[in-house]
Amino acid sequence: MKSVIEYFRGIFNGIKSLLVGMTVTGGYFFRPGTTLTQQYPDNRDTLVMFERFKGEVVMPHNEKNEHKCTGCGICEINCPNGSIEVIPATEVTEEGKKKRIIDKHIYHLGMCTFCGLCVKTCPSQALAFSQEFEHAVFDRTKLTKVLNQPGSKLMKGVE
Amino acid sequence: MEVKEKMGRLENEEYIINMGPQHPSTHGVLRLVVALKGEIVQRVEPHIGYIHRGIEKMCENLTYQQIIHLTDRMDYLSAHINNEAVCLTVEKALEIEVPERVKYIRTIMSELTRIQSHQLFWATFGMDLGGLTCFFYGLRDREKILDIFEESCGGRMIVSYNTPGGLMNDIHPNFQNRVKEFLKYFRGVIHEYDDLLTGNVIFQERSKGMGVMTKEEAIAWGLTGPTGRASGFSCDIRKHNPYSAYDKVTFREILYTEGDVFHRYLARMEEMRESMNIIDQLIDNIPEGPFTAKMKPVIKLPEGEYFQSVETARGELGVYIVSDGNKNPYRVKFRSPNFVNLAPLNLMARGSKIADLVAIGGSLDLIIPDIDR
Amino acid sequence: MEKSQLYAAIAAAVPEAATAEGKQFVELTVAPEKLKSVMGRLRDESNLSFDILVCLTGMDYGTDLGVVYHLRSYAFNHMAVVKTRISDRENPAVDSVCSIWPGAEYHEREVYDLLGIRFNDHPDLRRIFLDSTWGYPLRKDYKDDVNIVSK
Amino acid sequence: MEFSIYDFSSFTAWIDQSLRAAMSPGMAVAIEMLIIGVAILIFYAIVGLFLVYAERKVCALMQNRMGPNRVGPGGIFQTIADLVKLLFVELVPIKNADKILFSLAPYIVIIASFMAMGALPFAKGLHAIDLNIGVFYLMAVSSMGVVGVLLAGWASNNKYSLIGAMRIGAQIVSYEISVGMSLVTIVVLAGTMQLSEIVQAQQYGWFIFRGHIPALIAFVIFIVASTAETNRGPFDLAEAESELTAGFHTEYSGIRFAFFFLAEYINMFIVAAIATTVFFGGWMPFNVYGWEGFNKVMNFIPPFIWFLGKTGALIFLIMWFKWTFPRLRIDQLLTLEWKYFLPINIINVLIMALIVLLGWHW
Repeated sequence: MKSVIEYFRGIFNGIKSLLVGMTVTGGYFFRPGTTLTQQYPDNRDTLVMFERFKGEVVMPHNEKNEHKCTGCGICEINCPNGSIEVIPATEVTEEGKKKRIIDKHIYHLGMCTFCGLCVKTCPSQALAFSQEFEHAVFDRTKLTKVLNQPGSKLMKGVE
Repeated sequence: MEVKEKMGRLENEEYIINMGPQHPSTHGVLRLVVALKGEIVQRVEPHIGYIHRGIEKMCENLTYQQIIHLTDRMDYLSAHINNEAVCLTVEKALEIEVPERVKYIRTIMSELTRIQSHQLFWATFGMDLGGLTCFFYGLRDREKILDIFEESCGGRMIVSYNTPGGLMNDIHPNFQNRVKEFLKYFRGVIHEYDDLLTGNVIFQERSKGMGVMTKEEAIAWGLTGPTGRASGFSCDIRKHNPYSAYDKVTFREILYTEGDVFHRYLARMEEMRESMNIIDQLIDNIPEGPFTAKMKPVIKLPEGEYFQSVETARGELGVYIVSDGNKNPYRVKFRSPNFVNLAPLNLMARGSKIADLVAIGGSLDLIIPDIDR
Repeated sequence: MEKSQLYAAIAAAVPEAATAEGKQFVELTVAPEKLKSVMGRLRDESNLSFDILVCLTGMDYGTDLGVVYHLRSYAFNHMAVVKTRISDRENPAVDSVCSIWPGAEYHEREVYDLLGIRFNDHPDLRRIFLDSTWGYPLRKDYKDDVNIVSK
Repeated sequence: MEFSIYDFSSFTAWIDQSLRAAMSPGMAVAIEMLIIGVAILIFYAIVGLFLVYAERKVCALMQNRMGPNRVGPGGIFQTIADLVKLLFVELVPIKNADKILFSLAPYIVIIASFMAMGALPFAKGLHAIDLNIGVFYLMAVSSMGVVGVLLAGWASNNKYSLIGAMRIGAQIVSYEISVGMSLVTIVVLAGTMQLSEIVQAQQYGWFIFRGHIPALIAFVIFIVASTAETNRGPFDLAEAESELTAGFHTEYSGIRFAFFFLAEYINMFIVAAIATTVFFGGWMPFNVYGWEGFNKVMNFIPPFIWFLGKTGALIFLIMWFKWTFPRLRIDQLLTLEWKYFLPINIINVLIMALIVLLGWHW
């Protein structure tokens, strides 16, 4: 007799547990406001990334097309994957001294792991992360970027 | 031919199937060569190495700050805890004391990492057993933690937030509010996890008594994390060898004695609740102060060898660094929990059905990049 | 148990090992041929009972190869490090500890795979990550011009 | 000639008469068969496409998602787009596969589901053939699909497929008993196997209400067992994507895969339709004896709407099962049948027979 009671208790407890599960899914079905889907390409205008989001490394330029990179190469040393190459040049200043500046600050986005060491270690805060996240390109060579804009100069007062 | 040799002689009516490297339930590029008799698993032979990147070798050419970004990519669901392990080892070697604030933040971040990892475990485990809806609920809740990470660390999964001596940057001003919001939200929905899977009669039938590891076996094989604790092996590093701020909080070590799939699952469910308790105790008391200790730009560890274990979401991660005094480590070894937990799979799965093999594999919560490194 | 006490206990239990009170853990250095008996006693001695093999690391010390074992006791929660050095680089071999800690099986396969140290009496000594065409990448004299780019 | 959406018998009779008047009786039957075939084929395609879309929407809403929403308003043309894609997908030839059986299998599956459609009463007078052993015919035909599945698993030359096929073999053989027994419970109550009479008998009270508890139990068992028989989650062991990748149709692609896919949904429709006919009064409106005004309102809704509505509700229930529960294991599946359903069912039939003998039902 006891085993018979156990048998039916098992059945009813089982059915009960199944119904409890169904209330969860059914609850969401009948409350369609809980939908979380983001309509991504449609909501691009309103999509705001967090300000610290590590999208890609950029070199901010001011309105006079000046940047802060002195070409010291610390970012290049600190990069674990060799995704940064600094090609230096020398410039003769007004006092006649030779000064190291950058010719090209090359950034290989395809190799970058977004560890943030270059941005963190830069002594003159010349680098920053942008919130751009749409990196897809049709040609891999396009992932290699030159960060300093053409014709840009070193900002005054940055050593 | 090669497979046949490795699996030994096939007995009558046995046949071999390859699960993986591309298989829906191996959670990555794990390949299980399974000898079956009907549906009964006779032997399982895990083949790993499909995502072996030689992280230990790569570390030998990197500085200590640079190692961090590689450890993210081992157990990518415990990225923050992996980072912390390396940082703790380096800090121990340098004998520097990190600020209290850093310790608190690290602990909170670690526990958030643990919760999100267990959420993903719940999601994928439900999917392994055929309950596809679990996947979406688990990921839905995990998203909230990832947003917290993204706001403070800049990364979602691969956070790279720790650095030897402290943190990359201070927590976002919004951090505490967001975490509290999340805790409130998650306490409200965690009952769905139980309703949908834990209490479900089908799930219990599927998972109870499957893949049993006794306490003795768990100790001998070195199973750690929820996998070991479900067997009664009290192996919580947070409890036994506390690091960061774990000595300042009270929490329960989840221990069961059954050691089957169901209790491994249950251990993770309970750990999520415990982690929330830990965060509760810390989140309002984060002390003010700097977010990093004073560090030289080039870290050189004194000659010697250093070992530190931490409790990741999957078990004990040991970091063993041998230094010869240079800016690069001489040898780095990661004792990754999954690598050890995978080893007794054959023992656990032998004699069970092919569906149970999936459940057992799921209950170990394997992360293949952590196994291969 | 304090570290000094543990040191004394270990030194008493395994006199053939060179025991030192290391910076972090008690460190033992054992000759490869005595390794297995030392390990067996470390596990079985009731006041040591190192029943967990936490970590097994293969090392290349430049001239010698070595294996480092991190042991922990479940009952006492103390740790010790056992080291062994093999001077034969061409054909290195140590005894397997799989019979003492079954969990050592994968660790030893990994060490064999990456450093080429053979483990005698291992139940299934095959390469675990790489295929047979690779060398032993964790050795310091490993050369790979294609995959290793150093600045 | 008066047509009404409440009674199609005059409409069908008119077609029959006008055909017979125009040509020889043999020719008329042939033309009728053609018309019915085409009609069912169109209905089949519409139901299949709609159910695929409905399932995707239902599961999406249960999972806090939106589901298809790009092709057409609310994504209603998504399945058509998918179908067009599937039509263009290459039929991958499988090495060492049994070519004849491999290509035959999808057709067997789809024909089996097609045949069952013919005997369903969609509305008063709207069924292709009113067999006097209708229930028996439906049971026999709906289990024929398993032959195709077994062939698919065997001919694919794939171990996963074979395991899936063997699983479904064991599954269908077991659950066919439960489906049959629970239908027998109602047949005992109704005293007939003819579907039109079963429906007619439910004019004042559907069998699920009239049959007391035994009918309710029979319904629960029927809906669970037929979920298992149609090979849907939580009983989708033959596909079991987390274990067997895709089970018996792992190796199928293109239109052949589409056939399996479509047949699964049509089978779901068929079992829901059978359950509707047998337990919920088929196309009968919901009438309560004595409430004339209420009955009038109910009768105003056309019968085929009733039929499709009830069927849709049951299909939703089956979908709800699938998107909530984890999958059973093969031995648990068989345990459920042989240790729970079968004994309960046998006792249930006996009780029902007792009730009918003593006249306790309304």
